[in-house]
Amino acid sequence: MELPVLTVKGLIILAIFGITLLIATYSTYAERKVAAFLQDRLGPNRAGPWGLLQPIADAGKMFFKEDFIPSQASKWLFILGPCLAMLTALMSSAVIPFGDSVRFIWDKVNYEVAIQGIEINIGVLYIFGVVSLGVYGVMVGGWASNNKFSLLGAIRAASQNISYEIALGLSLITILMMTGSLSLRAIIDEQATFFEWNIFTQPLGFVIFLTCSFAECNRTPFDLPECETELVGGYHTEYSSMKLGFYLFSEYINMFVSSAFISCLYFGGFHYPFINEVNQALENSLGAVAGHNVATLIGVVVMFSKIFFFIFFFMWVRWTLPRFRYDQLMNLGWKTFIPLSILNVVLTGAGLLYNFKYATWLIAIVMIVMAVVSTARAPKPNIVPQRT
Amino acid sequence: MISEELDIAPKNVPGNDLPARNDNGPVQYVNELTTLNLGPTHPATHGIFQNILQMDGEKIVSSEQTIGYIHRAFEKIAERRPFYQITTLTDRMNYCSSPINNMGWHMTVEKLLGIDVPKRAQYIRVILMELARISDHLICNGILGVDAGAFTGFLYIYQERENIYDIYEEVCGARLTTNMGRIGGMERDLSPTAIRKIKELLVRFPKVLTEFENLFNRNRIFMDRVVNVGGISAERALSYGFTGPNLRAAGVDYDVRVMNPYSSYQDFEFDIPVGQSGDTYDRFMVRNGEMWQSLRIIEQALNNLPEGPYYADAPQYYLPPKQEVYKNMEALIYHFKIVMGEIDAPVGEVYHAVEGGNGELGFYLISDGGRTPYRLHFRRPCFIYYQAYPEMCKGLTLSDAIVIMSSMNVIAGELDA
Amino acid sequence: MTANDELRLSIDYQAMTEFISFFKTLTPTGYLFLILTIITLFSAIGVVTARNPIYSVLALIATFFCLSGHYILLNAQFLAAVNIIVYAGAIMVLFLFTIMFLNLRQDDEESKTNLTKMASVVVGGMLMVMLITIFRAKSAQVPTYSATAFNPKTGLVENLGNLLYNDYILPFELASVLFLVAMVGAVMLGKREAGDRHF
Amino acid sequence: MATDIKIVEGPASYEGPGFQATSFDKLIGLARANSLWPLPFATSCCGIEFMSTMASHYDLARFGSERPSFSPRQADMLLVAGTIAKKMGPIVKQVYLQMAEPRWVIAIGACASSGGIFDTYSVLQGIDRIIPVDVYVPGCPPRPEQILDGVMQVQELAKNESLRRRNTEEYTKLLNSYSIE
Amino acid sequence: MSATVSHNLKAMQLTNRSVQVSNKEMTMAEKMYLPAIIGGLAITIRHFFRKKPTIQYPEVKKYLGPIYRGHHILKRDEQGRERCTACGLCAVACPAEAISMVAAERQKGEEKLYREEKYAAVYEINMLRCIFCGLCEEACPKQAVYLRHDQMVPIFTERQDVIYGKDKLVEKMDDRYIRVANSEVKATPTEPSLTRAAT
Amino acid sequence: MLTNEEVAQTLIQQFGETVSDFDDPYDLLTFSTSRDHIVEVVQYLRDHPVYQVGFLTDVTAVHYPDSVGKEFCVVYHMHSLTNNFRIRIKVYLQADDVHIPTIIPLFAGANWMERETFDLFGISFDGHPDLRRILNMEEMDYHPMRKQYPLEDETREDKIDALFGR
Repeated sequence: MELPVLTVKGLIILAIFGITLLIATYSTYAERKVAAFLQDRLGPNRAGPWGLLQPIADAGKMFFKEDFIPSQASKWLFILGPCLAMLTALMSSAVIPFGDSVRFIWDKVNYEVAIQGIEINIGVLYIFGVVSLGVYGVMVGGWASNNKFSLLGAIRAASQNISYEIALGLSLITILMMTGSLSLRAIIDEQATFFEWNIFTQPLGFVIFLTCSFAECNRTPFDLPECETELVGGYHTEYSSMKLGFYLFSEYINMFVSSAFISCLYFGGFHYPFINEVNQALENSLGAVAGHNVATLIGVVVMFSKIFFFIFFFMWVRWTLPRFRYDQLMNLGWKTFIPLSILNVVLTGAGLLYNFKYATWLIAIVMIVMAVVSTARAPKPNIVPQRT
Repeated sequence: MISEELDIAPKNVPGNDLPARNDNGPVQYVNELTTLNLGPTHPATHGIFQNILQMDGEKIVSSEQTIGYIHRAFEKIAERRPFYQITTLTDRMNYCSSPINNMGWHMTVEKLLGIDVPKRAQYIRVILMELARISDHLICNGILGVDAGAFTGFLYIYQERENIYDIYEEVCGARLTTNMGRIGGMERDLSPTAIRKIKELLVRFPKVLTEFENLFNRNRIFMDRVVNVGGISAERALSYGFTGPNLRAAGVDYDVRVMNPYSSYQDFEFDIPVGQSGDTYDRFMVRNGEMWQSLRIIEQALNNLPEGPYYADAPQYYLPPKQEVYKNMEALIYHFKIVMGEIDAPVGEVYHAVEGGNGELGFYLISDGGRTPYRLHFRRPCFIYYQAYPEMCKGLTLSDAIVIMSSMNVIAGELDA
Repeated sequence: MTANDELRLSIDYQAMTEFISFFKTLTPTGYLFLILTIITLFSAIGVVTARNPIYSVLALIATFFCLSGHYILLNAQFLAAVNIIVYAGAIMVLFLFTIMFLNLRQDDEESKTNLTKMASVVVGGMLMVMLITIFRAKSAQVPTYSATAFNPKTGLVENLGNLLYNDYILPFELASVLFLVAMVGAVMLGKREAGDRHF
Repeated sequence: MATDIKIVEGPASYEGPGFQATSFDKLIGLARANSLWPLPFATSCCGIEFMSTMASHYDLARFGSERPSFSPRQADMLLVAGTIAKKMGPIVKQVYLQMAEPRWVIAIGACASSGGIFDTYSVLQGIDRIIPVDVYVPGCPPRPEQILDGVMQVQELAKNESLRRRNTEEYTKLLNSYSIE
Repeated sequence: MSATVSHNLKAMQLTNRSVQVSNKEMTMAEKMYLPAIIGGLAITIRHFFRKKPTIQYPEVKKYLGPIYRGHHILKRDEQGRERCTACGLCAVACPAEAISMVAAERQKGEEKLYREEKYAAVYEINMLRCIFCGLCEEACPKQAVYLRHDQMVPIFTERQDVIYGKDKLVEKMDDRYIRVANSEVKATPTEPSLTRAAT
Repeated sequence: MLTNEEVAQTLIQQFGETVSDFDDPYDLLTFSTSRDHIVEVVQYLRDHPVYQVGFLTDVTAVHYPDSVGKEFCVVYHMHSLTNNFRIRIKVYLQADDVHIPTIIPLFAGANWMERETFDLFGISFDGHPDLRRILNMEEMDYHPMRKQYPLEDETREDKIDALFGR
């Protein structure tokens, strides 16, 4: 690689890293604001205008809070836990394509650099691998605390993550089958036209994937590892100061990465309807280089708005639904999602054989019909004795 | 917190000779069972009580309860206070529904003294008691949602509790510990503002409650959490002395308001919601149903609110108006006597029960004719039915134990007295 | 200074220059390889020597990581990813899970007797000798890197898939049947009788 | 929002063209003040009023302290709300000891502050007998407004406190008077 | 001995008013989670855009109602004389025993200060003991002690400050307390509308 | 509906001398029995086919330090849900011999009520499986609800007892 490419690449990587951190930081703020607004409250509004400095205040406080290591804890692992959580969380955004590419001319040579940390042809697997490592932070931290609640949280996290990884992977395989590539960029390019977005070809896969990513991020309704009302703080019960901050932070980074991943896999990444026309028009009016860059910028904005929507969706769900119980969670994962996603794989395969992309709608339609019929046939529930 | 570190809570009297920081609570396995200390400062023990759970993985094998963490000696204080001051104690017993306790106490004393309360006061009492029941059930069901992981529904209905507080404020001048009503009637009439606010509530609350029910009632995640969790048969429930919504959830339609109507409850038309098997879902649904019924009662009482005085014609027991105290020597004497507690209480013993937020709230009062009760015993429904908790959560998981606890609506103030 | 000494010095010097020049010949990849190897060896030794099983498992995970690094260096990206996903991400999590649950944290295992120690030394030593002999004997046959014959797509998914499903379809399917059998067996073993204690 | 709310002012600083210098202590104090995570130690009636404070109408979140940390390690202020019986006393102390510095204590309501109406053999006559209390909130129970006042008072304390308060001699002396090492 | 109640529980229908309210059978649609989840999301998102009931407390203060039981005040009469005659009824009526007072005889020349012949030389309320039940206000025959509806007791940082003496309790002449229960009641600064019978 | 007289008559017929002091203050049938017969009486009432007094409302005690030989009175409130009929049973005990058999085998809910009575009054319920203090601390060495013990905490600082006859 030549120097200019390396420089631009470096800049892009720095930008992605910075943006990841920034978004994670402000996700904490957004979480509090969204929660407040969903709950008819106002949320933080004293620290800075509209409370915008709230995350900074939190960080400032946490940095200077007493760093506490329980005397019975195993010290190194206790420190290693949050480090691992943060590390794995930060690693995963490396392969996500946030936009098309930047073109520039240097020394009269045309260059084109993709807006992506690293382009590897197994991007999906990379993310998968890193995500599967994410549980170590929680496990090690929870175990090292030497607290029963932490241990329970760690154990729950471990089993939950392993279980849901399977369904996650299986629902992803359908997309890989349709694309024939493990590269995220290829998957995105496959979805260039609006009705080929995978959400339209893989509705069931999307629902399973979404649910599983909730579970992988330990978000309600799957927040069993840290559920406050049962396990006090779960795996991070004994953590204080910035170590706790790392754990909380890594959760938000994971959420960001999951949202980005979902947007890439099912919502066409940086694509939007009529993208080709727009690109063409821009290149015609502004020239190949500038026009392309502007088009890329629009794509990046689109990508981020998709990501923000999913981050919002994560929060929206969190503040709406109750959480599962441990055994129900396992049943859902093993007895519902895995068979369903296998069925999904089979149907997709059959669809591919006959060149019919929308085969999985079959399951969805059957389910909807069944639901409607059963609701219609069910006796009217005699629940609420209405006031006269 | 880190409650496990309190496995063996320091037992000595608080003072300066406490053991120093005690961080060693290594995970101990006895026969592969884990001892998990739930409480006394666990976030899900509303108020303070401790459950030492023997866990096999996530399953509860057995549990042992410790209570008394906020024992405040109500019964002993009651022996030192004149009758009218005991109202302030009853406030703090089931603090989620203080007016019911207040009124129950007033009715007990009225029974002892033989005062007939005018119809208007009775209706006002009914309205306030039903408001209190609503606010009590709101807390219980909302918290059940919180403990199941859904915080938001709780905050939606909590706003209505805030509105009920507004009504209390208009009636008695306080929010939670109301000290509402007096022996012989009410301390003041319902003000027009109060009536307006109640009417507003009657319009607004059904919408909010419907919304809350839509959030929870038929949501499978919630139903899975609560259906067939912590069930208790009607037989066991009766043997354990269950009353109130928890007993009705088990299918027994015992309601003091219907069986022994007090304060004109016989005038109102309402149903008794019952459940099937006494599980958490039944308790939840029965409480929801009772809120609807309470609304019905309030509506009826408000529409048929009779005219007339709001206090009994019993000058020796009921404080005269302040103007009278100035002008009238007799009134002044009564005023002093009442405030000093020197009312001529007859010798006797009374048991009076009202349907509290949690069940039959009984007052067993023995008077020896003095200025204070000779003995006053509160039959606190919480205290009696909470002992069934180990039986109810045996064999279930930690998560179940927590929703069962919140669905039982154990209120520490009432539990420990 | 005797001649002997001088000789020894010169040898030392020679060895050192050789050593340094060896480093000079290394490409960045070579350095990466060296570093990875050293970490691999150390963490592998850590697996065996750590007294706390948790540390042992963590060291094993580090070893897997380094191995995946090696795979990447060999252009076998798919294998690297799968190694991490399957071994580090799932199997080791289960190991850790079990250890945590059994709480083997205290050094309460009875110390090994001298006999076992000796036996392990003997067995380990024999294994090492065997491996060394094999490498020495077959060293001629190890294919060496040749720029012309190198296909940059060798380790990639497509080729792997082609190999597995064309050339090695039978062993592949047999292996999957084996796994299925193992899984059924595990389920049978793990299935609890009625009235047995729960997880 | 239609109403003008008071946004926290920046710390006193020396401003010049292009730079703003302020004491680091002040800055961290400000951060702490706006991120006070409460540990609600709610035992009885006052706990219900604390719920009101957290709920929509009063919304403690506006001050950045809506995240209740039920683990004492993570909490910044201990809100003792409700009667503390003598049986409970050692546990309150234990929780206080488990909290990480800096920590503040608010005694909410008459019972926690002084025993209130319960002058009985079983009730601790004020938690300041076992742990140092920073703010007392009167009322039985206090209104949410008063609890908010208490929280704001702790914010003031946090703002004006030196970063190294826990290393000072006075603080050690205070803790020693409660026989806390 | 068995602990069961012997009588038949099917006969435990005690009244004819019971209504079965819980239905635990789920329809297929309910079993699929999604309808209820979507319904729940719809409810919460509707609240997202709703007007918030939050009171911005330090800036906006809620009107607490005309009879709210807040800060204590010792009223003066229209000529500015203290109304309290130190009869002690309030102290007797106080369930928390928070009020203490020392009575004194009014001296010649103090008629401008005290309305009655006896007055409270010391009148102290322990604000941390007080439970704001309003019984003192009700007990006072001279309408001297009131609980203000427009002001609450401030918070304390020192335990020494909590006992309020007359300096803090007695009404300031430039800040007379008026309680208006509702618009029909005539109230003057000196005769706040009465505790009872006013509404 | 059951009447007090009817039930009283039945009880006298069944138990003769061992039940006494029939009264109905505020329409609540009250009678006394001795501790040797309390279990019998309660069980009879519970299992009676018509009365079905199958609900134990409350168990508590009263301390009468001045009535010699009858210092303690254990009071049972029972309730027949089917007939909506309440009964109060009293058992008087001597100060130097405060033992009474437990009724936990009849009503599971009696457990804590008896523990509470033990805690506050020091009445021993023989046969109780777990007769420990329930509300107070284990270390407490007296039973606080007895009349001779003070209510107040002796360590308080901010109250003056001399005032107003306190």
